[in-house]
Amino acid sequence: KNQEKFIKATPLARKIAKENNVDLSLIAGTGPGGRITEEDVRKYIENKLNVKK
Amino acid sequence: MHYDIVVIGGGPGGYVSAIYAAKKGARVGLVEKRDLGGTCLNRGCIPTKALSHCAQIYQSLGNAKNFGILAENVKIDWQLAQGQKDSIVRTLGKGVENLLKANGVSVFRGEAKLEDERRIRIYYSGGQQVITAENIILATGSKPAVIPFPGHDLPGVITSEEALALSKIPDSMLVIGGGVIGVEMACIYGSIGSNVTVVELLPRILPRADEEISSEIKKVLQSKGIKVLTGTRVESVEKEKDLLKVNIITPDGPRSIAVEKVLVAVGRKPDLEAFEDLNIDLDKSGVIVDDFMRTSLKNVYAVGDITGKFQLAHVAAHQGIVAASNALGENKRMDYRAVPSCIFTNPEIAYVGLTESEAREIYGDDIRVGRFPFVASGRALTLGESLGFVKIVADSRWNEILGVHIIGPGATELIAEAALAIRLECTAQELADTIHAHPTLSETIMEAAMDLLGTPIHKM
Amino acid sequence: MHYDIVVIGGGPGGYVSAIYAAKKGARVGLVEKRDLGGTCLNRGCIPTKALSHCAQIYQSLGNAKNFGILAENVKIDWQLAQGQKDSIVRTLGKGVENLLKANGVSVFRGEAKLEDERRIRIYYSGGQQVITAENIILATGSKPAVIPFPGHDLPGVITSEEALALSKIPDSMLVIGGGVIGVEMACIYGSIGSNVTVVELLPRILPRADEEISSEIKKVLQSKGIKVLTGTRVESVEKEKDLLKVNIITPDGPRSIAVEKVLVAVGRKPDLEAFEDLNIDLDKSGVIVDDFMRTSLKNVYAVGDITGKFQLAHVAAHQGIVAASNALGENKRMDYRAVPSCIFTNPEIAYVGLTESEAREIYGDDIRVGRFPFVASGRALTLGESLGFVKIVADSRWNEILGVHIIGPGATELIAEAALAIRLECTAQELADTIHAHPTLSETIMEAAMDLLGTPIHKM
Ligand SMILES: Cc1cc2nc3c(=O)[nH]c(=O)nc-3n(C[C@H](O)[C@H](O)[C@H](O)COP(=O)(O)OP(=O)(O)OC[C@H]3O[C@@H](n4cnc5c(N)ncnc54)[C@H](O)[C@@H]3O)c2cc1C
Ligand SMILES: Cc1cc2nc3c(=O)[nH]c(=O)nc-3n(C[C@H](O)[C@H](O)[C@H](O)COP(=O)(O)OP(=O)(O)OC[C@H]3O[C@@H](n4cnc5c(N)ncnc54)[C@H](O)[C@@H]3O)c2cc1C
Repeated sequence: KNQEKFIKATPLARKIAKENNVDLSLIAGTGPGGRITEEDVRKYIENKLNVKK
Repeated sequence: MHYDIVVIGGGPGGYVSAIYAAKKGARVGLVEKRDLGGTCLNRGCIPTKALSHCAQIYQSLGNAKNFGILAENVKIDWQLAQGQKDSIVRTLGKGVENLLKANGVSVFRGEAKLEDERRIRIYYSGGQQVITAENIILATGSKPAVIPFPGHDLPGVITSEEALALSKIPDSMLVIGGGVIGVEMACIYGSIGSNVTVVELLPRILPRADEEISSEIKKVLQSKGIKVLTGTRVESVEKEKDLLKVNIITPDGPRSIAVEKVLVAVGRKPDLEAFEDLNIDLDKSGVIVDDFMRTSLKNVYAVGDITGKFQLAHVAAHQGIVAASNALGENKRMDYRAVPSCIFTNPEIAYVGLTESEAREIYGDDIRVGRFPFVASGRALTLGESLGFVKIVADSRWNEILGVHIIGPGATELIAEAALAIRLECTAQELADTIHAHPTLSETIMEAAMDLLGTPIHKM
Repeated sequence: MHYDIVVIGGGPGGYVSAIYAAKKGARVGLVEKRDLGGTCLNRGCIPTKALSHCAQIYQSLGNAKNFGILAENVKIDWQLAQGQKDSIVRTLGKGVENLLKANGVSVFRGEAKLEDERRIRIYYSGGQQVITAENIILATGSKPAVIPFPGHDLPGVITSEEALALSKIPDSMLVIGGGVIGVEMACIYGSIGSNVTVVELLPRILPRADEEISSEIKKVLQSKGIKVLTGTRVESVEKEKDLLKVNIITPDGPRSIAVEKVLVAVGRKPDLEAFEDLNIDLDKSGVIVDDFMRTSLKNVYAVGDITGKFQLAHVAAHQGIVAASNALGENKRMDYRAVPSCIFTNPEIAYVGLTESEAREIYGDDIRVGRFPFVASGRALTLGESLGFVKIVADSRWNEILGVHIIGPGATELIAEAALAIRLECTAQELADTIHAHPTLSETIMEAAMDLLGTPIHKM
């Protein structure tokens, strides 16, 4: 496994990111052990929307 | 003497935080007035499980004949059983003592009283001593709650502690309270020959469990000959010859039942004595703490049963680790989304996450439920134990696992996978896609996830 | 008759794919020449586990006295034990039949022979028939491999199938092969009174398991009085009066051992007869398939033991679901990273992922190992079963869980959490942070993860 490419994300976060075309490598995880959680993805999407406005 | 951390109480909340902090390099003191290991090891989790295993072996000997194992004159030697329980408790207690020592924790075997948020006075039978601390972790645990009905103090009206150390198996027992402790005790004594009645005020036993679990365990207990009276209140207990007459009000009217022992198992209340002189914010369930286990006093943390949240040993231990980490300058948050609960009846019960009705309150009808019965599990059949089922609750938008509820063989071990699933925000799809070994009981979790997705294999 | 999918073979690979495809709406036929459920249900997983449970109950009766349960004249009624095994097999077999029926799968009880990649000829005892299919899933399984040493065909030299149906418990047995089947059988008969010797050609038994597991189970078997001879070759078997004399070459030189039965458990070979006329690419372990379970013929899939990959029922079943999905136009890939293996000895063994030495081959010294012994588990003590340990292997860059290896009580159920962890790329930190219920055996996994991170609680 490419060491730099190991993005830890919860299955739910991955699902939501995929549906919203979000690149997980741009998100900092706050979940257990730094895993990207659903909340992280949602916040990231909200922030992006806010910036666009 | 001055410490980085002083822990008050040597139960699972206290001794785990002390060991963890010591491993992280802190100078740690721990004060315990009674037995290391606390309620859990000496009067709770461990002794109940030793006795319930005894009850389980006894019951499974009936089953043994089906598997071709014949035995005659099967009987219980209660003294041996009690001795085994005591010896397990002693071994583990010695283990905790050795662990504390090996990690360099200074253990004070006396009663602590906080004079202020840095000074702890310790009372011994013959003297006292003051120690000081940068940070204090309160972990003084809980005691059985009492309800002051007339007769509550008669001899033979006992708490769980005495129920674990009875000198003989009582002919009959009435258990007040159909919560975890009441149901476990009823199952132990009901399996080894006592005539047991469980009385619960609420409409169902195990009121915190999913409703399907409550109704299944009620049926199971009844099939063992244990009487279960819900919606029933105990009015009073009177002495009647050698027995105790318990007067109750059932939904069908007043009744009385004569028994040898009355076990009061109506909950536990926090033990706040050690710090009653400090100005710590409390609410009706105990010490108020934030997600970092901090009390209203900056350098004072509280963990375990005194925080009144779950009253589970594993929650106490995790809170202990969180408190110790934060006392040492980390920033660790306690997360209660995936707290498993286990009930060591026969069959076992375990659950984690939301019940179906809790999930409905949040998600309305946007939930899905998957179920799988143990009678369709090859492993359950080879073990001769096929009562019960697995039930999984998920949201219907993402199929995220919200709750898993199990009654059946191995439930208390199967729940570990479910807790990890919830903790890692797993969906039913991944649970279904994960290869589960055959033939194991854990396949039922996979099948319930498949059922939730509409494609169970071993179910019509 | 024409079908969307015809499945050849009714074992776990075959019947699962048939049910899954039918649930997804396909018209499905399934051909089985012998018993529905295949090797697994009739001559493998299920009957071995029924008998090993019998052996386990028998052994645990010794233990029962510690818990205060007394019994006299404990003995095995082998006919009853065999009857229970047969009745479980019958129940589950009937279950598979009903499931196939309920899902509308047409079941043909005859021997299939593929004429080309769309035509299947079925031979019955009194006739034959041809059916056709858009897609074919081959799931014809495997048979015991034989090594043609002199005497291999003497009466009393048996395979696992016969070992499961012996009319009496043999006084003595020599097991050729220290793989999963050999070790399970040795443990069953060794626990119920046979004098058992295991002979393994390689330097250790369970050669695919982690080395620490192999050496622990060797010690356990020896403590039960089972003799284990590694690095040893069987030269020949001769009849000697009522016994069989097995001539072996041990590292210390030639020897011979006289026994009542010789069990040959040296592996299984794929059953390729049904499609020998087709031009399907094979290698020495069986049918070559890609990650989508496709053979070299476009519309022909192969699953289970004939693919020679794992020879495990749960792998066959998952491959079956993948093959069925792809035959129906999906694009599902088989993932072998988290395949659990279970060995139902006493104590049990289970593992998933990389062994320590496999991990070292990939990661060099950049790995970490965490360990936790069951003797430090409160639950193990209350069950009176504290042999064994949990071992976790992770990479040291991310602490990602690479392998989990368990020998001890409950191992075959505990492995489910570990498989999910590997599947979800879980790290040791997350396993350690997940709240595990107390007192359960699953806490040992959490403690091993904490040990890996340097902060175990219940370990010096
Ligand atoms: C019958 C029974 C069965 C149970 N079964 C389970 C189970 O299976 N699983 C589970 O998770 N939980 C179970 N529990 C609950 C579990 O025992 C508690 O949740 C757990 O013990 C709480 O840990 P704690 O550290 O907060 O407190 P405790 O374990 O109560 O420990 C508190 C310690 O503090 C000491 N202490 C108090 N005041 C002072 C003072 N002033 N100075 C010095 N020392 C002091 C006490 O002596 C005690 O040793 C059970 C409880 C009971 C009663
Ligand atoms: C003693 C023993 C114990 C085992 N224990 C375990 C265990 O605990 N866990 C585990 O995971 N695995 C275990 N296994 C392995 C497991 O049984 C196999 O991996 C599994 O059965 C493979 O499934 P399959 O569907 O590929 O083949 P099989 O189960 O072998 O089924 C193949 C079926 O195809 C039928 N068939 C073959 N040719 C034709 C034809 N021409 N026409 C019609 N039908 C045909 C056969 O009759 C058979 O029913 C054990 C095996 C043995 C021998």
